[in-house]
Amino acid sequence: MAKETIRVEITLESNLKHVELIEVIAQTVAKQCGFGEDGLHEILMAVHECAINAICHGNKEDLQKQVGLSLSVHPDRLEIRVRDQGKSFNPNDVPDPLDKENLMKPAGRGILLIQAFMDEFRVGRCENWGNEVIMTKRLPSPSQPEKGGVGREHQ
Amino acid sequence: MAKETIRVEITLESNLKHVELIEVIAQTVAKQCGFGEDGLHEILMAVHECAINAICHGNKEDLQKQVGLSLSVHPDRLEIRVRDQGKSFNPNDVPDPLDKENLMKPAGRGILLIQAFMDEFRVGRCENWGNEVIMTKRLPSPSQPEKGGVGREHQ
Amino acid sequence: MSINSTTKKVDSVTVIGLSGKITIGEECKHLRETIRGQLSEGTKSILLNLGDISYIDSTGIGELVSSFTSVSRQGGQLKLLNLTKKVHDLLQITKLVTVFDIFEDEAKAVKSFGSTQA
Amino acid sequence: MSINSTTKKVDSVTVIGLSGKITIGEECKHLRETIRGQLSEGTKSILLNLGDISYIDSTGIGELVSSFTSVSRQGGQLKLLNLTKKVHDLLQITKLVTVFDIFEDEAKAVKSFGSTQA
Ligand SMILES: Nc1ncnc2c1ncn2[C@@H]1O[C@H](COP(=O)(O)OP(=O)(O)O)[C@@H](O)[C@H]1O
Ligand SMILES: Nc1ncnc2c1ncn2[C@@H]1O[C@H](COP(=O)(O)OP(=O)(O)O)[C@@H](O)[C@H]1O
Repeated sequence: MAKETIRVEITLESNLKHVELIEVIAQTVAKQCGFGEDGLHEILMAVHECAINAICHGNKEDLQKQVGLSLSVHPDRLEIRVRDQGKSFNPNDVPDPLDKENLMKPAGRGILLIQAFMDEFRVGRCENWGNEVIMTKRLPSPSQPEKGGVGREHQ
Repeated sequence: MAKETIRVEITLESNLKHVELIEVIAQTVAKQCGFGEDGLHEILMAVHECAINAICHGNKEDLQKQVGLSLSVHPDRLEIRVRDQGKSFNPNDVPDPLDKENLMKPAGRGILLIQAFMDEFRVGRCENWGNEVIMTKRLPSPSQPEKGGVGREHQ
Repeated sequence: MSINSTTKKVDSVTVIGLSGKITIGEECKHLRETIRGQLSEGTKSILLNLGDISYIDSTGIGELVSSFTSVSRQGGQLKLLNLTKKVHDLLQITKLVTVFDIFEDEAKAVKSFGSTQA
Repeated sequence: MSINSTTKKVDSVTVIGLSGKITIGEECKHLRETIRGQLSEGTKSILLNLGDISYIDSTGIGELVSSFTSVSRQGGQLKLLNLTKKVHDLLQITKLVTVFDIFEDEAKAVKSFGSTQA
Protein backbone atom coordinates (compact mmCIF):
# COMPACT_ATOMS: atom_id res chain seq x y z
CA MET A 1 0.00 0.00 0.00
CA ALA A 2 1.30 3.42 -0.88
CA LYS A 3 2.52 5.66 1.93
CA GLU A 4 1.41 8.89 0.31
CA THR A 5 -1.89 10.48 1.30
CA ILE A 6 -2.97 10.74 -2.31
CA ARG A 7 -1.74 8.68 -5.21
CA VAL A 8 -3.16 8.85 -8.71
CA GLU A 9 -1.96 6.68 -11.61
CA ILE A 10 -3.16 7.23 -15.15
CA THR A 11 -2.46 5.12 -18.20
CA LEU A 12 -3.49 6.38 -21.62
CA GLU A 13 -2.90 5.68 -25.27
CA SER A 14 -0.45 8.10 -26.88
CA ASN A 15 -2.97 10.51 -28.26
CA LEU A 16 -2.59 14.26 -27.93
CA LYS A 17 -6.33 14.51 -27.33
CA HIS A 18 -5.76 12.92 -23.91
CA VAL A 19 -3.35 15.62 -22.75
CA GLU A 20 -6.22 17.72 -21.44
CA LEU A 21 -7.44 14.84 -19.25
CA ILE A 22 -3.96 14.53 -17.76
CA GLU A 23 -3.89 18.27 -17.16
CA VAL A 24 -7.31 18.41 -15.49
CA ILE A 25 -6.48 15.54 -13.15
CA ALA A 26 -3.10 17.05 -12.26
CA GLN A 27 -4.80 20.38 -11.53
CA THR A 28 -7.41 18.70 -9.35
CA VAL A 29 -4.77 16.96 -7.28
CA ALA A 30 -2.61 20.09 -7.09
CA LYS A 31 -5.60 22.12 -5.88
CA GLN A 32 -6.13 19.56 -3.13
CA CYS A 33 -2.47 20.16 -2.15
CA GLY A 34 -3.24 23.82 -1.54
CA PHE A 35 -1.40 25.34 -4.50
CA GLY A 36 -2.58 28.83 -5.43
CA GLU A 37 -3.26 30.18 -8.88
CA ASP A 38 0.39 30.67 -9.85
CA GLY A 39 1.50 27.28 -8.56
CA LEU A 40 -1.39 25.61 -10.37
CA HIS A 41 -0.40 27.28 -13.61
CA GLU A 42 3.23 26.23 -13.23
CA ILE A 43 2.19 22.64 -12.58
CA LEU A 44 -0.22 22.76 -15.52
CA MET A 45 2.54 23.88 -17.86
CA ALA A 46 5.09 21.35 -16.58
CA VAL A 47 2.61 18.48 -16.95
CA HIS A 48 1.54 19.74 -20.37
CA GLU A 49 5.10 19.94 -21.73
CA CYS A 50 6.07 16.61 -20.23
CA ALA A 51 3.00 14.75 -21.51
CA ILE A 52 3.49 16.13 -25.01
CA ASN A 53 7.15 15.07 -24.97
CA ALA A 54 6.17 11.55 -23.84
CA ILE A 55 3.56 11.24 -26.59
CA CYS A 56 5.47 12.94 -29.41
CA HIS A 57 9.18 12.26 -28.76
CA GLY A 58 8.92 9.15 -26.55
CA ASN A 59 6.10 7.23 -28.22
CA LYS A 60 6.24 8.99 -31.61
CA GLU A 61 2.44 9.29 -31.41
CA ASP A 62 2.10 5.51 -31.84
CA LEU A 63 -1.41 4.80 -30.52
CA GLN A 64 -0.31 1.27 -29.61
CA LYS A 65 2.05 2.79 -27.06
CA GLN A 66 0.95 4.10 -23.72
CA VAL A 67 1.77 7.10 -21.63
CA GLY A 68 1.63 6.93 -17.85
CA LEU A 69 1.14 9.70 -15.33
CA SER A 70 1.57 9.24 -11.62
CA LEU A 71 0.83 11.91 -9.03
CA SER A 72 1.76 11.39 -5.42
CA VAL A 73 1.23 13.83 -2.65
CA HIS A 74 3.90 13.60 0.03
CA PRO A 75 3.81 15.64 3.23
CA ASP A 76 6.26 18.17 1.78
CA ARG A 77 5.90 17.86 -2.00
CA LEU A 78 3.86 16.85 -5.01
CA GLU A 79 5.69 14.30 -7.13
CA ILE A 80 4.70 13.83 -10.75
CA ARG A 81 6.05 11.05 -12.93
CA VAL A 82 5.44 10.80 -16.65
CA ARG A 83 6.31 7.55 -18.42
CA ASP A 84 6.54 6.65 -22.06
CA GLN A 85 7.47 3.50 -23.99
CA GLY A 86 10.17 5.09 -26.08
CA LYS A 87 13.94 4.89 -26.48
CA SER A 88 16.15 6.28 -23.76
CA PHE A 89 17.02 9.95 -23.87
CA ASN A 90 19.38 12.02 -21.79
CA PRO A 91 18.27 15.60 -21.09
CA ASN A 92 21.93 16.61 -20.86
CA ASP A 93 22.33 15.82 -24.56
CA VAL A 94 19.58 18.22 -25.49
CA PRO A 95 20.77 21.56 -26.97
CA ASP A 96 20.47 24.48 -24.56
CA PRO A 97 17.68 26.72 -25.89
CA LEU A 98 19.33 29.72 -24.24
CA ASP A 99 22.50 29.38 -26.33
CA LYS A 100 22.84 32.15 -28.86
CA GLU A 101 22.67 29.76 -31.82
CA ASN A 102 19.45 28.17 -30.51
CA LEU A 103 17.61 31.29 -29.40
CA MET A 104 15.68 31.63 -32.67
CA LYS A 105 14.88 27.93 -33.10
CA PRO A 106 11.17 27.11 -33.34
CA ALA A 107 11.35 24.36 -30.68
CA GLY A 108 13.37 22.98 -27.79
CA ARG A 109 12.07 25.02 -24.84
CA GLY A 110 9.83 22.48 -23.05
CA ILE A 111 12.37 21.06 -20.64
CA LEU A 112 13.64 24.55 -19.85
CA LEU A 113 10.13 25.56 -18.79
CA ILE A 114 9.63 22.41 -16.73
CA GLN A 115 12.90 23.11 -14.93
CA ALA A 116 11.86 26.70 -14.30
CA PHE A 117 8.47 25.74 -12.89
CA MET A 118 9.29 22.67 -10.82
CA ASP A 119 11.75 22.25 -7.95
CA GLU A 120 13.18 19.03 -9.33
CA PHE A 121 13.40 17.45 -12.78
CA ARG A 122 15.16 14.21 -13.63
CA VAL A 123 14.85 11.45 -16.18
CA GLY A 124 15.27 7.75 -15.53
CA ARG A 125 14.22 4.45 -17.03
CA CYS A 126 11.16 2.66 -15.73
CA GLU A 127 10.82 -1.13 -15.85
CA ASN A 128 8.25 -2.36 -18.40
CA TRP A 129 8.06 1.19 -19.69
CA GLY A 130 10.68 3.47 -21.21
CA ASN A 131 11.62 6.92 -19.99
CA GLU A 132 10.30 8.15 -16.69
CA VAL A 133 10.45 11.87 -16.04
CA ILE A 134 10.26 12.68 -12.35
CA MET A 135 9.25 16.21 -11.36
CA THR A 136 8.56 17.48 -7.88
CA LYS A 137 7.26 20.71 -6.49
CA ARG A 138 7.33 21.67 -2.83
CA LEU A 139 3.88 22.15 -1.32
CA PRO A 140 2.99 25.70 -0.36
CA SER A 141 3.15 26.13 3.40
CA PRO A 142 -0.37 26.62 4.76
CA SER A 143 0.74 29.58 6.89
CA GLN A 144 2.18 31.71 4.11
CA PRO A 145 0.27 31.05 0.89
CA GLU A 146 2.66 30.93 -2.05
CA LYS A 147 2.80 33.96 -4.27
CA GLY A 148 4.00 32.11 -7.36
CA GLY A 149 6.47 33.59 -9.80
CA VAL A 150 8.89 31.32 -11.55
CA GLY A 151 9.39 28.95 -8.66
CA ARG A 152 13.15 29.34 -8.44
CA GLU A 153 12.94 31.30 -5.23
CA HIS A 154 11.91 28.09 -3.44
CA GLN A 155 15.44 26.77 -3.67
CA MET B 1 0.29 -2.78 -19.86
CA ALA B 2 -3.42 -2.12 -19.66
CA LYS B 3 -5.55 -2.78 -22.73
CA GLU B 4 -8.01 0.01 -22.03
CA THR B 5 -7.62 3.36 -23.75
CA ILE B 6 -7.78 5.20 -20.46
CA ARG B 7 -7.00 3.83 -17.04
CA VAL B 8 -6.88 5.89 -13.85
CA GLU B 9 -5.98 4.50 -10.43
CA ILE B 10 -6.33 6.57 -7.28
CA THR B 11 -5.25 5.67 -3.77
CA LEU B 12 -6.26 7.89 -0.88
CA GLU B 13 -6.42 7.87 2.88
CA SER B 14 -9.92 7.24 4.23
CA ASN B 15 -10.92 10.82 4.70
CA LEU B 16 -14.29 12.16 3.60
CA LYS B 17 -12.56 15.35 2.48
CA HIS B 18 -11.04 13.37 -0.42
CA VAL B 19 -14.41 12.30 -1.82
CA GLU B 20 -14.61 15.43 -3.92
CA LEU B 21 -11.26 14.67 -5.55
CA ILE B 22 -12.53 11.21 -6.47
CA GLU B 23 -15.70 12.75 -7.86
CA VAL B 24 -13.92 15.38 -9.95
CA ILE B 25 -11.55 12.82 -11.47
CA ALA B 26 -14.41 10.42 -12.23
CA GLN B 27 -16.33 13.26 -13.88
CA THR B 28 -13.31 14.24 -15.95
CA VAL B 29 -12.86 10.70 -17.23
CA ALA B 30 -16.61 10.27 -17.83
CA LYS B 31 -16.71 13.49 -19.83
CA GLN B 32 -13.89 12.16 -21.99
CA CYS B 33 -16.10 9.08 -22.60
CA GLY B 34 -18.78 11.30 -24.10
CA PHE B 35 -21.38 11.08 -21.32
CA GLY B 36 -23.91 13.90 -21.35
CA GLU B 37 -25.17 15.89 -18.39
CA ASP B 38 -27.52 13.19 -17.10
CA GLY B 39 -25.00 10.39 -17.45
CA LEU B 40 -22.36 12.50 -15.71
CA HIS B 41 -24.71 13.14 -12.80
CA GLU B 42 -25.55 9.45 -12.47
CA ILE B 43 -21.86 8.54 -12.45
CA LEU B 44 -21.16 11.31 -9.95
CA MET B 45 -23.80 9.98 -7.57
CA ALA B 46 -22.72 6.35 -7.93
CA VAL B 47 -19.08 7.22 -7.26
CA HIS B 48 -20.08 9.49 -4.36
CA GLU B 49 -22.17 6.82 -2.63
CA CYS B 50 -19.61 4.13 -3.22
CA ALA B 51 -16.65 6.18 -1.99
CA ILE B 52 -18.54 7.16 1.16
CA ASN B 53 -19.41 3.51 1.83
CA ALA B 54 -15.77 2.48 1.38
CA ILE B 55 -14.57 5.19 3.76
CA CYS B 56 -17.33 4.94 6.37
CA HIS B 57 -18.50 1.30 6.35
CA GLY B 58 -15.42 -0.40 4.88
CA ASN B 59 -12.58 1.49 6.54
CA LYS B 60 -14.59 2.94 9.47
CA GLU B 61 -12.94 6.30 8.71
CA ASP B 62 -9.58 4.94 9.89
CA LEU B 63 -7.07 7.34 8.33
CA GLN B 64 -4.46 4.56 8.36
CA LYS B 65 -6.60 2.67 5.86
CA GLN B 66 -6.77 3.48 2.21
CA VAL B 67 -9.48 3.71 -0.35
CA GLY B 68 -8.79 2.91 -3.99
CA LEU B 69 -10.59 4.06 -7.10
CA SER B 70 -9.94 2.66 -10.52
CA LEU B 71 -11.52 3.95 -13.70
CA SER B 72 -11.07 2.10 -16.95
CA VAL B 73 -12.55 3.09 -20.24
CA HIS B 74 -13.35 0.09 -22.43
CA PRO B 75 -14.65 0.41 -25.99
CA ASP B 76 -18.22 -0.20 -24.82
CA ARG B 77 -18.26 0.80 -21.16
CA LEU B 78 -16.76 2.75 -18.29
CA GLU B 79 -15.77 0.47 -15.44
CA ILE B 80 -15.33 1.91 -11.97
CA ARG B 81 -13.86 -0.06 -9.07
CA VAL B 82 -13.83 1.18 -5.50
CA ARG B 83 -11.70 -0.69 -2.97
CA ASP B 84 -11.51 -0.49 0.80
CA GLN B 85 -9.53 -2.32 3.46
CA GLY B 86 -12.51 -3.45 5.48
CA LYS B 87 -14.25 -6.70 6.38
CA SER B 88 -16.18 -8.55 3.74
CA PHE B 89 -19.79 -7.58 3.15
CA ASN B 90 -22.45 -9.11 0.99
CA PRO B 91 -24.89 -6.65 -0.60
CA ASN B 92 -27.55 -9.38 -0.60
CA ASP B 93 -27.55 -9.30 3.21
CA VAL B 94 -28.36 -5.60 3.25
CA PRO B 95 -32.01 -4.75 4.08
CA ASP B 96 -34.06 -3.68 1.06
CA PRO B 97 -34.77 0.05 1.51
CA LEU B 98 -37.95 -0.32 -0.53
CA ASP B 99 -39.51 -2.75 1.99
CA LYS B 100 -42.37 -1.20 3.86
CA GLU B 101 -40.62 -1.51 7.23
CA ASN B 102 -37.50 0.23 5.89
CA LEU B 103 -39.11 3.01 3.91
CA MET B 104 -38.86 5.55 6.74
CA LYS B 105 -35.35 4.61 7.87
CA PRO B 106 -32.84 7.47 7.80
CA ALA B 107 -30.24 5.45 5.84
CA GLY B 108 -29.65 2.45 3.62
CA ARG B 109 -30.39 3.86 0.15
CA GLY B 110 -26.88 4.22 -1.30
CA ILE B 111 -26.60 0.85 -3.00
CA LEU B 112 -30.14 1.20 -4.35
CA LEU B 113 -29.12 4.45 -6.06
CA ILE B 114 -25.90 2.96 -7.43
CA GLN B 115 -27.89 0.10 -8.90
CA ALA B 116 -30.38 2.50 -10.44
CA PHE B 117 -27.69 4.66 -12.01
CA MET B 118 -25.21 2.08 -13.25
CA ASP B 119 -25.69 -0.86 -15.60
CA GLU B 120 -23.81 -3.28 -13.38
CA PHE B 121 -23.01 -3.45 -9.66
CA ARG B 122 -21.20 -6.26 -7.92
CA VAL B 123 -19.01 -6.71 -4.88
CA GLY B 124 -15.96 -8.94 -4.63
CA ARG B 125 -12.79 -9.22 -2.61
CA CYS B 126 -9.57 -7.72 -3.86
CA GLU B 127 -6.16 -9.14 -2.96
CA ASN B 128 -4.16 -6.95 -0.55
CA TRP B 129 -7.28 -4.86 -0.11
CA GLY B 130 -10.75 -5.70 1.19
CA ASN B 131 -14.01 -5.19 -0.62
CA GLU B 132 -13.98 -4.22 -4.24
CA VAL B 133 -17.17 -2.78 -5.67
CA ILE B 134 -17.30 -3.05 -9.45
CA MET B 135 -19.70 -0.77 -11.29
CA THR B 136 -20.01 -0.37 -15.04
CA LYS B 137 -21.96 1.95 -17.26
CA ARG B 138 -22.34 1.52 -21.00
CA LEU B 139 -20.85 4.38 -23.01
CA PRO B 140 -23.33 6.57 -24.83
CA SER B 141 -23.30 5.77 -28.54
CA PRO B 142 -21.78 8.71 -30.42
CA SER B 143 -24.58 8.67 -33.00
CA GLN B 144 -27.49 9.05 -30.60
CA PRO B 145 -26.40 11.08 -27.57
CA GLU B 146 -27.91 9.67 -24.38
CA LYS B 147 -30.82 11.49 -22.89
CA GLY B 148 -30.25 10.29 -19.37
CA GLY B 149 -33.04 9.41 -16.99
CA VAL B 150 -32.51 6.58 -14.56
CA GLY B 151 -30.37 4.53 -16.87
CA ARG B 152 -32.56 1.45 -16.82
CA GLU B 153 -33.74 2.01 -20.36
CA HIS B 154 -30.28 1.12 -21.64
CA GLN B 155 -30.89 -2.53 -20.88
CA MET C 1 -20.91 24.63 3.07
CA SER C 2 -22.99 24.50 -0.10
CA ILE C 3 -26.51 24.96 1.21
CA ASN C 4 -28.50 28.08 1.99
CA SER C 5 -31.96 28.57 3.38
CA THR C 6 -34.42 31.43 3.57
CA THR C 7 -37.60 31.28 5.58
CA LYS C 8 -40.89 33.07 5.06
CA LYS C 9 -44.37 32.72 6.50
CA VAL C 10 -47.35 32.32 4.17
CA ASP C 11 -50.59 32.20 6.16
CA SER C 12 -49.81 29.71 8.89
CA VAL C 13 -47.23 27.85 6.86
CA THR C 14 -43.47 28.26 7.18
CA VAL C 15 -41.94 28.04 3.74
CA ILE C 16 -38.25 27.18 3.81
CA GLY C 17 -36.47 27.80 0.53
CA LEU C 18 -33.32 25.72 0.20
CA SER C 19 -30.63 26.21 -2.39
CA GLY C 20 -27.45 24.28 -3.11
CA LYS C 21 -26.92 20.66 -2.17
CA ILE C 22 -28.29 18.38 0.53
CA THR C 23 -25.38 16.03 0.99
CA ILE C 24 -23.44 14.23 3.71
CA GLY C 25 -21.77 16.51 6.24
CA GLU C 26 -22.39 20.20 6.87
CA GLU C 27 -25.23 20.42 4.37
CA CYS C 28 -27.33 17.74 6.07
CA LYS C 29 -26.50 19.24 9.44
CA HIS C 30 -27.74 22.62 8.26
CA LEU C 31 -31.09 21.13 7.20
CA ARG C 32 -31.42 19.22 10.48
CA GLU C 33 -30.74 22.34 12.55
CA THR C 34 -33.08 24.47 10.49
CA ILE C 35 -35.93 22.01 11.07
CA ARG C 36 -35.05 21.62 14.74
CA GLY C 37 -35.05 25.40 15.14
CA GLN C 38 -38.52 25.65 13.63
CA LEU C 39 -39.88 22.86 15.80
CA SER C 40 -38.50 24.45 18.94
CA GLU C 41 -40.38 27.63 18.02
CA GLY C 42 -43.56 25.61 17.77
CA THR C 43 -43.87 25.58 13.99
CA LYS C 44 -46.19 22.80 12.84
CA SER C 45 -46.58 23.40 9.12
CA ILE C 46 -43.39 23.31 7.07
CA LEU C 47 -43.14 23.51 3.31
CA LEU C 48 -39.65 22.82 1.93
CA ASN C 49 -39.03 24.50 -1.41
CA LEU C 50 -36.39 22.34 -3.15
CA GLY C 51 -36.53 24.22 -6.46
CA ASP C 52 -32.95 25.44 -6.13
CA ILE C 53 -31.50 22.19 -4.85
CA SER C 54 -29.20 20.82 -7.51
CA TYR C 55 -28.13 17.64 -5.83
CA ILE C 56 -29.25 15.36 -3.00
CA ASP C 57 -27.30 12.23 -2.04
CA SER C 58 -28.55 9.20 -0.11
CA THR C 59 -27.61 10.85 3.18
CA GLY C 60 -29.62 13.92 2.15
CA ILE C 61 -32.60 11.75 1.28
CA GLY C 62 -32.28 10.17 4.72
CA GLU C 63 -32.21 13.66 6.23
CA LEU C 64 -35.45 14.57 4.45
CA VAL C 65 -37.04 11.40 5.85
CA SER C 66 -35.77 12.19 9.36
CA SER C 67 -37.11 15.74 9.05
CA PHE C 68 -40.48 14.38 8.00
CA THR C 69 -40.50 12.03 10.99
CA SER C 70 -39.47 14.73 13.49
CA VAL C 71 -42.15 17.11 12.31
CA SER C 72 -44.82 14.38 12.35
CA ARG C 73 -43.82 13.35 15.87
CA GLN C 74 -44.49 16.93 17.02
CA GLY C 75 -47.94 16.71 15.45
CA GLY C 76 -46.92 18.80 12.46
CA GLN C 77 -46.64 18.27 8.75
CA LEU C 78 -43.69 18.60 6.35
CA LYS C 79 -44.38 18.84 2.62
CA LEU C 80 -42.21 19.39 -0.44
CA LEU C 81 -42.43 22.03 -3.16
CA ASN C 82 -40.85 22.43 -6.61
CA LEU C 83 -38.81 19.30 -7.11
CA THR C 84 -36.39 19.33 -10.01
CA LYS C 85 -36.50 16.34 -12.33
CA LYS C 86 -33.36 14.94 -10.73
CA VAL C 87 -34.73 15.17 -7.20
CA HIS C 88 -38.09 13.77 -8.27
CA ASP C 89 -36.31 10.82 -9.90
CA LEU C 90 -34.51 10.13 -6.61
CA LEU C 91 -37.76 10.07 -4.64
CA GLN C 92 -39.24 7.80 -7.29
CA ILE C 93 -36.33 5.34 -7.13
CA THR C 94 -36.50 5.27 -3.33
CA LYS C 95 -40.34 5.03 -3.39
CA LEU C 96 -40.52 8.11 -1.18
CA VAL C 97 -42.98 9.75 -3.57
CA THR C 98 -45.50 7.58 -1.71
CA VAL C 99 -44.47 9.16 1.60
CA PHE C 100 -44.10 12.87 0.85
CA ASP C 101 -46.82 15.26 -0.21
CA ILE C 102 -45.27 16.97 -3.23
CA PHE C 103 -46.48 20.22 -4.81
CA GLU C 104 -45.59 22.33 -7.80
CA ASP C 105 -47.55 25.37 -6.76
CA GLU C 106 -46.88 27.26 -3.54
CA ALA C 107 -50.45 28.54 -3.09
CA LYS C 108 -51.93 25.08 -3.51
CA ALA C 109 -49.33 23.64 -1.17
CA VAL C 110 -50.06 26.23 1.51
CA LYS C 111 -53.78 25.63 1.18
CA SER C 112 -53.33 21.88 1.62
CA PHE C 113 -52.11 22.32 5.18
CA GLY C 114 -55.57 23.50 6.25
CA SER C 115 -55.92 26.49 8.53
CA THR C 116 -56.00 24.76 11.92
CA GLN C 117 -52.32 24.93 12.81
CA ALA C 118 -49.76 27.60 13.53
CA MET D 1 -10.04 25.86 -31.05
CA SER D 2 -9.34 28.31 -28.22
CA ILE D 3 -7.81 31.25 -30.03
CA ASN D 4 -9.38 34.23 -31.72
CA SER D 5 -7.92 37.13 -33.62
CA THR D 6 -9.12 40.53 -34.75
CA THR D 7 -7.16 42.76 -37.06
CA LYS D 8 -7.13 46.54 -37.36
CA LYS D 9 -4.94 49.04 -39.14
CA VAL D 10 -3.41 51.92 -37.14
CA ASP D 11 -1.46 54.23 -39.46
CA SER D 12 0.69 51.83 -41.45
CA VAL D 13 0.75 49.17 -38.75
CA THR D 14 -1.44 46.04 -38.68
CA VAL D 15 -2.45 45.38 -35.09
CA ILE D 16 -3.55 41.78 -34.52
CA GLY D 17 -5.40 41.26 -31.26
CA LEU D 18 -5.20 37.66 -30.07
CA SER D 19 -7.32 36.15 -27.33
CA GLY D 20 -7.33 32.67 -25.80
CA LYS D 21 -4.35 30.35 -25.86
CA ILE D 22 -1.36 29.87 -28.13
CA THR D 23 -0.74 26.17 -27.69
CA ILE D 24 0.18 23.07 -29.67
CA GLY D 25 -2.26 22.16 -32.41
CA GLU D 26 -5.04 24.27 -33.91
CA GLU D 27 -4.14 27.35 -31.91
CA CYS D 28 -0.57 27.55 -33.23
CA LYS D 29 -1.83 26.79 -36.72
CA HIS D 30 -4.26 29.70 -36.47
CA LEU D 31 -1.46 32.10 -35.55
CA ARG D 32 0.77 30.78 -38.34
CA GLU D 33 -1.97 31.19 -40.94
CA THR D 34 -2.90 34.65 -39.71
CA ILE D 35 0.69 35.82 -40.10
CA ARG D 36 1.07 34.08 -43.44
CA GLY D 37 -2.13 35.75 -44.66
CA GLN D 38 -0.82 39.18 -43.69
CA LEU D 39 2.54 38.59 -45.35
CA SER D 40 0.88 37.44 -48.59
CA GLU D 41 -1.03 40.73 -48.61
CA GLY D 42 2.25 42.60 -48.37
CA THR D 43 1.94 43.66 -44.73
CA LYS D 44 5.32 44.63 -43.30
CA SER D 45 4.52 46.05 -39.86
CA ILE D 46 2.75 43.68 -37.47
CA LEU D 47 1.97 44.40 -33.85
CA LEU D 48 0.64 41.38 -31.91
CA ASN D 49 -1.54 42.35 -28.96
CA LEU D 50 -1.23 39.47 -26.48
CA GLY D 51 -3.21 41.17 -23.71
CA ASP D 52 -5.99 38.60 -23.85
CA ILE D 53 -3.75 35.57 -24.17
CA SER D 54 -4.06 33.53 -21.00
CA TYR D 55 -1.65 30.78 -21.80
CA ILE D 56 1.24 30.06 -24.17
CA ASP D 57 3.07 26.73 -24.16
CA SER D 58 6.55 25.97 -25.52
CA THR D 59 5.09 25.20 -28.94
CA GLY D 60 3.32 28.57 -28.86
CA ILE D 61 6.55 30.33 -27.93
CA GLY D 62 8.19 28.57 -30.87
CA GLU D 63 5.37 29.81 -33.09
CA LEU D 64 5.98 33.40 -31.99
CA VAL D 65 9.66 32.99 -32.84
CA SER D 66 8.79 31.50 -36.26
CA SER D 67 6.39 34.37 -36.90
CA PHE D 68 9.10 36.86 -36.01
CA THR D 69 11.50 35.12 -38.40
CA SER D 70 8.99 34.95 -41.29
CA VAL D 71 8.14 38.62 -41.00
CA SER D 72 11.81 39.63 -40.78
CA ARG D 73 12.64 37.53 -43.85
CA GLN D 74 10.07 39.51 -45.84
CA GLY D 75 11.78 42.70 -44.71
CA GLY D 76 9.08 43.45 -42.15
CA GLN D 77 8.91 43.80 -38.38
CA LEU D 78 6.86 41.93 -35.76
CA LYS D 79 6.49 43.45 -32.31
CA LEU D 80 4.56 42.51 -29.19
CA LEU D 81 2.04 44.51 -27.16
CA ASN D 82 0.45 44.10 -23.72
CA LEU D 83 2.07 41.00 -22.28
CA THR D 84 0.45 39.57 -19.17
CA LYS D 85 2.77 38.79 -16.31
CA LYS D 86 2.63 35.08 -17.13
CA VAL D 87 3.57 35.59 -20.77
CA HIS D 88 6.29 38.07 -19.85
CA ASP D 89 7.73 35.52 -17.40
CA LEU D 90 7.86 32.94 -20.20
CA LEU D 91 9.78 35.27 -22.50
CA GLN D 92 12.12 36.06 -19.63
CA ILE D 93 12.80 32.40 -18.88
CA THR D 94 13.44 31.68 -22.55
CA LYS D 95 15.53 34.87 -22.94
CA LEU D 96 13.28 35.98 -25.77
CA VAL D 97 12.79 39.37 -24.14
CA THR D 98 16.12 40.11 -25.77
CA VAL D 99 14.71 39.26 -29.20
CA PHE D 100 11.25 40.82 -29.24
CA ASP D 101 10.42 44.51 -29.10
CA ILE D 102 7.80 44.62 -26.34
CA PHE D 103 5.38 47.51 -25.68
CA GLU D 104 2.73 48.38 -23.15
CA ASP D 105 1.21 51.25 -25.07
CA GLU D 106 -0.30 50.84 -28.50
CA ALA D 107 0.41 54.39 -29.69
CA LYS D 108 4.06 54.16 -28.70
CA ALA D 109 4.32 50.74 -30.31
CA VAL D 110 2.82 52.00 -33.56
CA LYS D 111 5.13 55.00 -33.59
CA SER D 112 8.19 52.78 -33.11
CA PHE D 113 7.69 51.14 -36.51
CA GLY D 114 8.55 54.42 -38.22
CA SER D 115 6.45 55.65 -41.15
CA THR D 116 8.42 54.18 -44.04
CA GLN D 117 6.55 50.92 -44.51
CA ALA D 118 3.05 49.85 -45.55
N1 LIG E 1 10.04 11.60 -23.49
C1 LIG E 1 11.04 11.83 -24.36
N2 LIG E 1 11.55 10.83 -25.11
C2 LIG E 1 12.56 11.06 -25.99
N3 LIG E 1 13.11 12.27 -26.19
C3 LIG E 1 12.65 13.31 -25.48
C4 LIG E 1 11.59 13.16 -24.53
N4 LIG E 1 11.36 14.37 -23.98
C5 LIG E 1 12.22 15.22 -24.56
N5 LIG E 1 12.99 14.60 -25.46
C6 LIG E 1 14.07 15.20 -26.28
O1 LIG E 1 14.43 16.44 -25.72
C7 LIG E 1 14.30 17.48 -26.69
C8 LIG E 1 13.90 18.77 -26.02
O2 LIG E 1 12.61 18.67 -25.52
P1 LIG E 1 11.83 19.99 -25.16
O3 LIG E 1 12.73 20.86 -24.37
O4 LIG E 1 10.55 19.61 -24.54
O5 LIG E 1 11.58 20.72 -26.54
P2 LIG E 1 10.78 20.24 -27.85
O6 LIG E 1 9.82 19.21 -27.41
O7 LIG E 1 10.18 21.50 -28.32
O8 LIG E 1 11.83 19.72 -28.78
C9 LIG E 1 13.29 16.96 -27.68
O9 LIG E 1 13.42 17.55 -28.94
C10 LIG E 1 13.63 15.47 -27.71
O10 LIG E 1 14.70 15.22 -28.55
N1 LIG F 1 -17.70 -0.90 1.54
C1 LIG F 1 -18.51 -1.45 2.45
N2 LIG F 1 -18.00 -2.19 3.47
C2 LIG F 1 -18.79 -2.75 4.39
N3 LIG F 1 -20.13 -2.63 4.39
C3 LIG F 1 -20.72 -1.91 3.43
C4 LIG F 1 -19.94 -1.29 2.41
N4 LIG F 1 -20.80 -0.65 1.57
C5 LIG F 1 -22.03 -0.86 2.06
N5 LIG F 1 -22.00 -1.62 3.17
C6 LIG F 1 -23.15 -2.10 3.97
O1 LIG F 1 -24.29 -1.93 3.19
C7 LIG F 1 -25.23 -1.14 3.89
C8 LIG F 1 -26.08 -0.35 2.92
O2 LIG F 1 -25.28 0.60 2.27
P1 LIG F 1 -25.99 1.80 1.55
O3 LIG F 1 -27.08 1.24 0.71
O4 LIG F 1 -24.95 2.57 0.85
O5 LIG F 1 -26.66 2.64 2.69
P2 LIG F 1 -26.04 3.41 3.95
O6 LIG F 1 -24.61 3.66 3.63
O7 LIG F 1 -26.86 4.62 4.06
O8 LIG F 1 -26.22 2.46 5.11
C9 LIG F 1 -24.42 -0.30 4.83
O9 LIG F 1 -25.18 0.13 5.94
C10 LIG F 1 -23.33 -1.27 5.23
O10 LIG F 1 -23.77 -2.14 6.23
